[in-house]
Amino acid sequence: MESFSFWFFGGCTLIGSLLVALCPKLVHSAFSLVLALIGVAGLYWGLGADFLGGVQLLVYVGGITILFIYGIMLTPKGATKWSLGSLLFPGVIAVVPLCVMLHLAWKGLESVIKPVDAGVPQPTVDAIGRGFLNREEYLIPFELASLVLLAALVGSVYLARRKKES
Amino acid sequence: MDFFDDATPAWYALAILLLPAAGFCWNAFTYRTEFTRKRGHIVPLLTIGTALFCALTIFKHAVIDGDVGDTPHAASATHDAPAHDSGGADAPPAAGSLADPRWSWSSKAHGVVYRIIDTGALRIDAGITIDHLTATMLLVVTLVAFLVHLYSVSYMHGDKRFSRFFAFLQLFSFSMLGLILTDNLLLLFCFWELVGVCSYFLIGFWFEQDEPPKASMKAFMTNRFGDVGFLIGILLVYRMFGTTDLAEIYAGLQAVAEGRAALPPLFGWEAGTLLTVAGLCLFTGPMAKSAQVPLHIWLPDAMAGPTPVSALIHAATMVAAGVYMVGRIYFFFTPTALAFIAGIGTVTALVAATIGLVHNNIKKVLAYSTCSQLGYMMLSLGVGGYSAGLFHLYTHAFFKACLFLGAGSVIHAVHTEDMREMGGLKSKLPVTYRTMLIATMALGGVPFFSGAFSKEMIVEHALMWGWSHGLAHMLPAIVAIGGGGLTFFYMMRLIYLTFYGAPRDQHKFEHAHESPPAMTIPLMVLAFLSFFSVGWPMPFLGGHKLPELLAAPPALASIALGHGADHGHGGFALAFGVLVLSCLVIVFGYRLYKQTYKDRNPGPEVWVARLRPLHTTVSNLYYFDEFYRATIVRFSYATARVLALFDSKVIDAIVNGVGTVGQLIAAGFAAFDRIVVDGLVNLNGTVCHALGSRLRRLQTGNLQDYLAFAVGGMAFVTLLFLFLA
Amino acid sequence: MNLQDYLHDLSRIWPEILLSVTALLALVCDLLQRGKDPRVTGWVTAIGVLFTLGWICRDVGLADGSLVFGMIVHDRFAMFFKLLICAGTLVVTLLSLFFRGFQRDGIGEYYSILAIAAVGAMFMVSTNNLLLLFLALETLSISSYALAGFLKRDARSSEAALKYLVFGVLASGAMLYGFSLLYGYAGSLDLREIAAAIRTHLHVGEHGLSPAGIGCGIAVVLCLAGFGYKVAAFPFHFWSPDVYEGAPTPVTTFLAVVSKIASVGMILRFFGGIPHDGEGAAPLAAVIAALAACSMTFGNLGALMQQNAKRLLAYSSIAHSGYLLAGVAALVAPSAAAGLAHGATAGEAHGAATGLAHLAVGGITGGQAVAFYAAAYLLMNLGAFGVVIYLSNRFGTESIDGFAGLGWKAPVACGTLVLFLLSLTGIPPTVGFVGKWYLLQPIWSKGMHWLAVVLVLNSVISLFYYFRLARSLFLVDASKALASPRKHAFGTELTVVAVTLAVGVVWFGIKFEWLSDLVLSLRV
Amino acid sequence: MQPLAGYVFLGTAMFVLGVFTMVTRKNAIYVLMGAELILNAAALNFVAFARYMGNRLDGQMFAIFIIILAAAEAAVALGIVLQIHHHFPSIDVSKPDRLGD
Amino acid sequence: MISTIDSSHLLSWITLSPLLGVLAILFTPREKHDVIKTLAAAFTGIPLILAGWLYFKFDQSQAGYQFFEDMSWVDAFNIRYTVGVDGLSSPLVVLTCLLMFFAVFSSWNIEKGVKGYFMLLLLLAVGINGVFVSLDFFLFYVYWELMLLPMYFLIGIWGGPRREYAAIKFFLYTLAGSVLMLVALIAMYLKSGDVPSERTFSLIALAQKGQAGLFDHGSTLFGMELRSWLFLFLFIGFAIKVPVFPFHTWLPDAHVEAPTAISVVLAGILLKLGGYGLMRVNMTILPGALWENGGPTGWATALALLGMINCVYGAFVAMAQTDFKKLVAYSSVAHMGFVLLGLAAMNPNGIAGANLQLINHGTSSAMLFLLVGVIYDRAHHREIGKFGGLASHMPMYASLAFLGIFTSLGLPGLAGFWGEALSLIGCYEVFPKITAVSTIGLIVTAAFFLMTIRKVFFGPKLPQYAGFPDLSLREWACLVPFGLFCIVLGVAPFLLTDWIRPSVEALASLFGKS
Repeated sequence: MESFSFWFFGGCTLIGSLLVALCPKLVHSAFSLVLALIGVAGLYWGLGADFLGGVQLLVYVGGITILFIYGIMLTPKGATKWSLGSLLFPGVIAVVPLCVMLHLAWKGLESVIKPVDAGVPQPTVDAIGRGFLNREEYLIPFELASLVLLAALVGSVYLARRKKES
Repeated sequence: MDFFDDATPAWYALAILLLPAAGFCWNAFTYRTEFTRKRGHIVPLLTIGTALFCALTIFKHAVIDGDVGDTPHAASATHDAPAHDSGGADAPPAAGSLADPRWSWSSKAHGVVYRIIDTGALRIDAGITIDHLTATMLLVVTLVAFLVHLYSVSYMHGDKRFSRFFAFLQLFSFSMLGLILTDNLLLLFCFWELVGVCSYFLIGFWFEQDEPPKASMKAFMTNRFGDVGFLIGILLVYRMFGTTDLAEIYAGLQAVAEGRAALPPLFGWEAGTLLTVAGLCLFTGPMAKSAQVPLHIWLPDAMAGPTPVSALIHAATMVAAGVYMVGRIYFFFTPTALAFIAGIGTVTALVAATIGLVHNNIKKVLAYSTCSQLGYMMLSLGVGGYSAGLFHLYTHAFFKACLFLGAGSVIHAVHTEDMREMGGLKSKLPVTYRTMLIATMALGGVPFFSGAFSKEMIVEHALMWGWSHGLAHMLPAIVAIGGGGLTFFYMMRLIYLTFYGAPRDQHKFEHAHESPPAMTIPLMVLAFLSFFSVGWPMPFLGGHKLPELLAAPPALASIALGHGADHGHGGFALAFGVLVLSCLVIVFGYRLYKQTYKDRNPGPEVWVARLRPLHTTVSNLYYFDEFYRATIVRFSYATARVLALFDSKVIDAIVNGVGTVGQLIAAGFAAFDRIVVDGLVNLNGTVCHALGSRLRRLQTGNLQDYLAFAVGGMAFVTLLFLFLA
Repeated sequence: MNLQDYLHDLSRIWPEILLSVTALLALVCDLLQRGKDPRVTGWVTAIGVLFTLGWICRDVGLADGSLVFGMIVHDRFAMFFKLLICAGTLVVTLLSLFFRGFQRDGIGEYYSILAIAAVGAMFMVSTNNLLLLFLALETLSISSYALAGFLKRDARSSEAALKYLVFGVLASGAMLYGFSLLYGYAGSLDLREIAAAIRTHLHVGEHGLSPAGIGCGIAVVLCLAGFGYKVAAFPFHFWSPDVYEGAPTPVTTFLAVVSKIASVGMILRFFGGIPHDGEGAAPLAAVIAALAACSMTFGNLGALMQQNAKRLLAYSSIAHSGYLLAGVAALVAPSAAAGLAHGATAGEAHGAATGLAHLAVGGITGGQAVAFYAAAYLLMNLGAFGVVIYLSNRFGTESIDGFAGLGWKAPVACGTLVLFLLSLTGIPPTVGFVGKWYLLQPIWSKGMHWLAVVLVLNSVISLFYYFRLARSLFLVDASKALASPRKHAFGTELTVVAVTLAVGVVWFGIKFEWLSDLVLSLRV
Repeated sequence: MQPLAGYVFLGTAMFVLGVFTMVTRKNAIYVLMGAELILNAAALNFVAFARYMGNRLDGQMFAIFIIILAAAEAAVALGIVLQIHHHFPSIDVSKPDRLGD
Repeated sequence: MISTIDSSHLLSWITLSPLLGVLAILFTPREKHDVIKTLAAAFTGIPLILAGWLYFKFDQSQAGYQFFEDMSWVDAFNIRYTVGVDGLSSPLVVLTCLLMFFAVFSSWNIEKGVKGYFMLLLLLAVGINGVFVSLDFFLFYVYWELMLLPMYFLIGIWGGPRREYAAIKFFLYTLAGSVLMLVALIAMYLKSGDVPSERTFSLIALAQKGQAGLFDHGSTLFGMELRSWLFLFLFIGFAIKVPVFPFHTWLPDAHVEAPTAISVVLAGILLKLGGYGLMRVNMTILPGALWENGGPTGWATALALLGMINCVYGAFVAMAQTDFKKLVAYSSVAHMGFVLLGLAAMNPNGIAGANLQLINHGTSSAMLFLLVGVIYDRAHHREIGKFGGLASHMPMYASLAFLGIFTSLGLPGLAGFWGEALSLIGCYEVFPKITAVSTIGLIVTAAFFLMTIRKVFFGPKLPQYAGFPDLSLREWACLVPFGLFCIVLGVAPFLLTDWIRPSVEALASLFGKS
């Protein structure tokens, strides 16, 4: 079951990501992103992060994607020119070394990390909730996150606001 | 009380030295006052007159009275012979101690010392040395200087820089007297250069004209060449003996000669080479100052200065300073060095005399004559005729000064220096004519005139030297003898062209008139001195001739190298032979003159035509000037220009470029691009800017380029990491 | 949960709390007056920041190195950097208040976001937890994105914001990925353990690096991308000239000064645990040194031909990142003496190098030097930007050619600018020189001699463009000045700010003992 | 238990594709989507490592905060994109090039 | 090493009193030119008087530092405010005070930016004197750099047509040198002790440690040992100031473009800093780099060779110049070559000669620049070829010019001679061939100076210069003291050599041992 869910959601993620990168049409890419994000959520569940999977679905699929679709509406039709030739050079430049780097990084990590099978993961909601409010744990990040969101909110509102004065 | 028992002579000497300096200062600082501008000659005349008096006093006590009871300086404690007994010239030194047997008095022994510098290693205690040579030189210089001062009062009358002329004369007198009085080689060098500067300013006195500034610069530069050699010589001497004090150098060399010390090894040379090289380096100074070939070129040009200057500086005193200096450090010269000196003197005597034959400028003929006579002196010193050379200096000073002043008088009368525009002036300028004739006789070496004595001594020594050294070494003697004829010929030619025959420029002839007494009196005094010679045994010299008192020091360098003093006095027979020979030569010279100029059978033009190539060469002064111009001068200018270009284009650029790290990076960055090297500093086209602008191309403004760069950057850093790890 | 502990912990983060409250107050204030007069909001913020600054000054001595809230270190290092951040924010607030472009309604939010950014910056330098570190960094970043685009009417401001944002997202994404790998390597989010893991893995053995070492190094390289972006170091600096030029000048100041100093503090926190008993991470030090050298050279060369003063200062700040990173390299490098000691008297060196003695033995450390330089950088760069604001306010120009002859029209402000430039070049008697001198010591004593030479030669190159400014200001006759003064340009206020900073620059250039003692008490 | 390598491979792939998208696609929305892929790659790594190091919570917490920040970032990003769209009537990220040498 | 400790803070007063002048001028209204100039004169006059006091109180029999002051500055790094003078520095301090005073006077005709000008001039005085009196390397460096900024602006604002170029060139060159010095400074500091409390910047302590061989056995970097690196870095720092070929090209530009008074200061004092630094730092702290195993090392030979190049090359390049000021500038290059020769000799004669040359060049080149300034003020050009017959129009000017020129070409009896002669004598003992070649410089120097005299002063009167007035009283008063110095130091060089002898001997005693 675990194996199946990994392969299924992993496949969703991989295909979604590929399509995001390669789809010529923006709308298609956006929906591919949704697919990939759902895949990631599935992988989270497979990794025992049930709460996280939920958050991923809610925030990403439900929130961020909406934002993007809003953005897509700004785009004039046919504005996304795209051809393989124009992508090849920067793509190769960017991707190949990165692949090598990440491969090496993983090879190194593989030799170090000792997988510990701590059994089937337990539901995490409770622990996460406590963690957020525990002085010794994630209280400060939690509070700071609120500030970030406030700043982001205020900032985006300011930026998106049409000028009243003009 | 004996004059030389205490410090009194030092005060006299200081008076001699400093009075002219004070006169210079007076004239220099008051030159704006009415008094100095109009009567600028009074103070100088007073000072130089007083100096003359003091010099006479010293001369009287040192030479005439022989008040020399005081023990000499330095290592001469063993020596107690009275000065007069130093006797025959060039006597071989006593065996054993090589202390200088000659009498000398040093002010240091009496506490009159001026410590001019002391670095802990080099210490210069300036003192005053008086010996017979000094006393004689003092007298010559002060006397000629006084007469020239007097002469100039009239000659320079009305010149707008009248007072300044006297100021420089004073400064010159100061320097020249200092040169004579000092007992330190480095200080001698100082005064040496100072007289050069005075000469420079006096040659260039009429600087508005075209010629004098050039001539003055030429004089100074030529001398500078010699001086640098001199300086290197001093450096070598200091390196060898650790001192520049003449007495200490003497003592040092004495120790070497007596085998008590050894010279420091330098350059791996042995002592002989070292001493010879040092001696020759030192000699380059006199070579330039005394106008020896090939550094003689400045002297004829120096005639561009006022004539009294020519008389004082370029005939009587300064140019003779070289000879004096060689005499002063005579003990230092090795036989090789002396032979070189003799050679140079010979060449100079000959070359200058031949040029004198053809020149038409009255002063230049005299200048070449001076040159030639200085050659004689050097020749004499070189062949071991120490006293002969210095005595010739003494006699020459008077008759040559007389000739120059006479020439000045002529020029004053006819306002030209070209003898082709003169002629027949005998009647118009009787005093000048007569005095000049006497001086000519003296210069020509006509017996019983002063010049004859010194010249014959020279010839005698040259013959002796040639005899003892082999046939090839007879050349100096031959030149010395033959030169006498040439000298007499060209001098008679001068007299003829100036005073005899018909006036060739009627206008000038008519306006000519005899000079005022201020000019003629010095002429007469000098003429008297040209005739009256202390070459005779003089009663007031205790029955000695003056040259006998100018005894040579022990030839320390020769002794140190194992040579003895190898020639002695020639004896009466030789002297008589020489006298006869000289007379014959003079007669020959006179015949030649008479035939060519008086009888015009054949006239000079014919000779010129016959000897065309030779005449061309000689009248072009043997192309010395051209040679120097084509080599040294051109080379210097070319070097200067090339280096200046190099400096501005290359050094600047390289330093600017390399100085920034930019250059290094640029090599990699812009291998295919023009490498601009004018550096960081220039606003455009610097390496850094080239680099900078190349960097700017990265800063495209396109966001995605930046992103790609950043990703590439990560790869780059990774590579860097893998490489460095 | 013990309330006492809770209050204790809270009391340790009062500056952050005060600043957060300031941000909220500013927001409320802006809302209350419906965005009419942003200057009131600005002054409220300024007072809040000032208050915080005072609090930090009061608390510097209390820092005891304790851990509060499980992930915040309350030590002198944090307090020092908070001090710098707060002081920087205060000056930026003042500059914003006097900035001509901000003298219109509806930008009250600016101050609030500025304060939040400062809060993020403070957490950045005080945490030892990767999570909080990232969060704080993003707080600063996200706020900064918004700030950069605050001049909405100006297309260049928007462009700057976009470039800053996109570049930032990529760089911090890479960094985040690096974090995840490091989390894998260290098995912990604790910076000390991560540093220990880096030290262990990056130990160069006889056969070079192990695969784990290479992988770990690559993870660190990914992190460096993010750090490099934050401090604008080569090759992650490309955003900075454009953003500095486009962003409103006070924001540029904030980015160049506060954000950079906070990032440097963060980097010190991150790598500060690596050196231990004379050991370090040689390959990492080499990489950082190379980046430092490249940064200073690229920054300086790039600056040579700039026409815009802000852009010039941007390149200059790239170069200064290089200087700072050079200090970091010295911090990370294994000590040369330790290498020797391993051969000879390992025991002795070991004994001497532990504990408090590390100060006595090694002299000033790379971290301390960087901290000092950061302080110097704060003073001089704030000053330089302040005068640029002054000039653009008063004469309406930011181009160097436009500055021609203005030195004679505003001698005091321009004179202080020359002083700041002198300090940036590193010429005594200014604090910039002392900073360079501090930096050179550990660099040299760690055996990175070439870097020391590159650094000083770079300061020579930098002289050239800094003094292009001076040349333009003073070497051109006043009669040839193109710009004419404008009214209502806050000339006096800005001059006061500049002069104050200039006094600081000279004062700490001569009497730097106090600052020096403070820095030497930092445990990095 | 599924091997860790699989998750890391997925993370790597998402990261690389995200970078690829950001670097090559001109549309600002694409660029932001690429950014989301990158963030998700990191988050997936965190969660996977946490799971394989013994069901730890810190990795998940990190992932949660990544999501929060992604949201905040996206909000600001869209604000900025709106601005860009206003000034340069396009959301092509290569259009704004007024700044640059 | 320390002879007298001073409680009157004489050196501090000499150094820092111009700062009071800066403050005073700062608060003087811009338009009050006369007040500003008077203030400047006063605040350069005070140090001058104090320097006179220094001269009389200085014990010439002591080699150690006198008027020593020592105060703590930054304890953490053992940085101290330590000042003191010995025979090497005290003459230069006096020279500085003197020249600064006259620089103020010769700047009296400045009309543009008077306030700034005099403030910068006073600041410059602080920097220069500070370098000479500092006995703490850190302090030394601070003062060293303090000079740069005033100089930059003084050349850059008040200079000639290419002033900007010249100013930045000066600044860049000097900074490039001094940053390398900074590296060496730090390296020495770090090497001077194992723990911070033992480390020191004190030049005295560093000298003791260096002479004891502390820096002799350092690690090898890029194939060169630490000592050589230190020597090289310090040498470049000082060589640029001297300036030594090939770092000299800033000098003609800076000299030519600078206003007269600044040229005077530049040539008269700034160049001396290089020579002084070589003595005080390179030779004192790193004697082993110059003299090892009983003979001179390659560095010493290099020093002598560079000196030779300076002498000959500088003179030749000067010969090709057509700009009077540039000619004088290049002649400075040639003259400073003798300083290098003297220092390379490392014996009492050489070092004394170098010191004499520093002082003498300080007076003679200052005088020459003043002279060029005089004629430039009248003719507004400096082309040698365009002048002529000035000796007729301006006899007093010409006389003083001759004095200056002949001093400069090393005429015996004037100041210039002794420095050159002693340097040559000293160097000849160690490097005879190099010295012999260097004497070419003497000839060429004479040649170009005489050529200048001929072209500028001699020759027929030219109508365009007919109306030129002779020296004004102010010009006269500026020039005559220098002329007097040239003469006095020429006939009485013992005034200087006695003064410096103990210190020179102390320095020379570091070398020559086998």
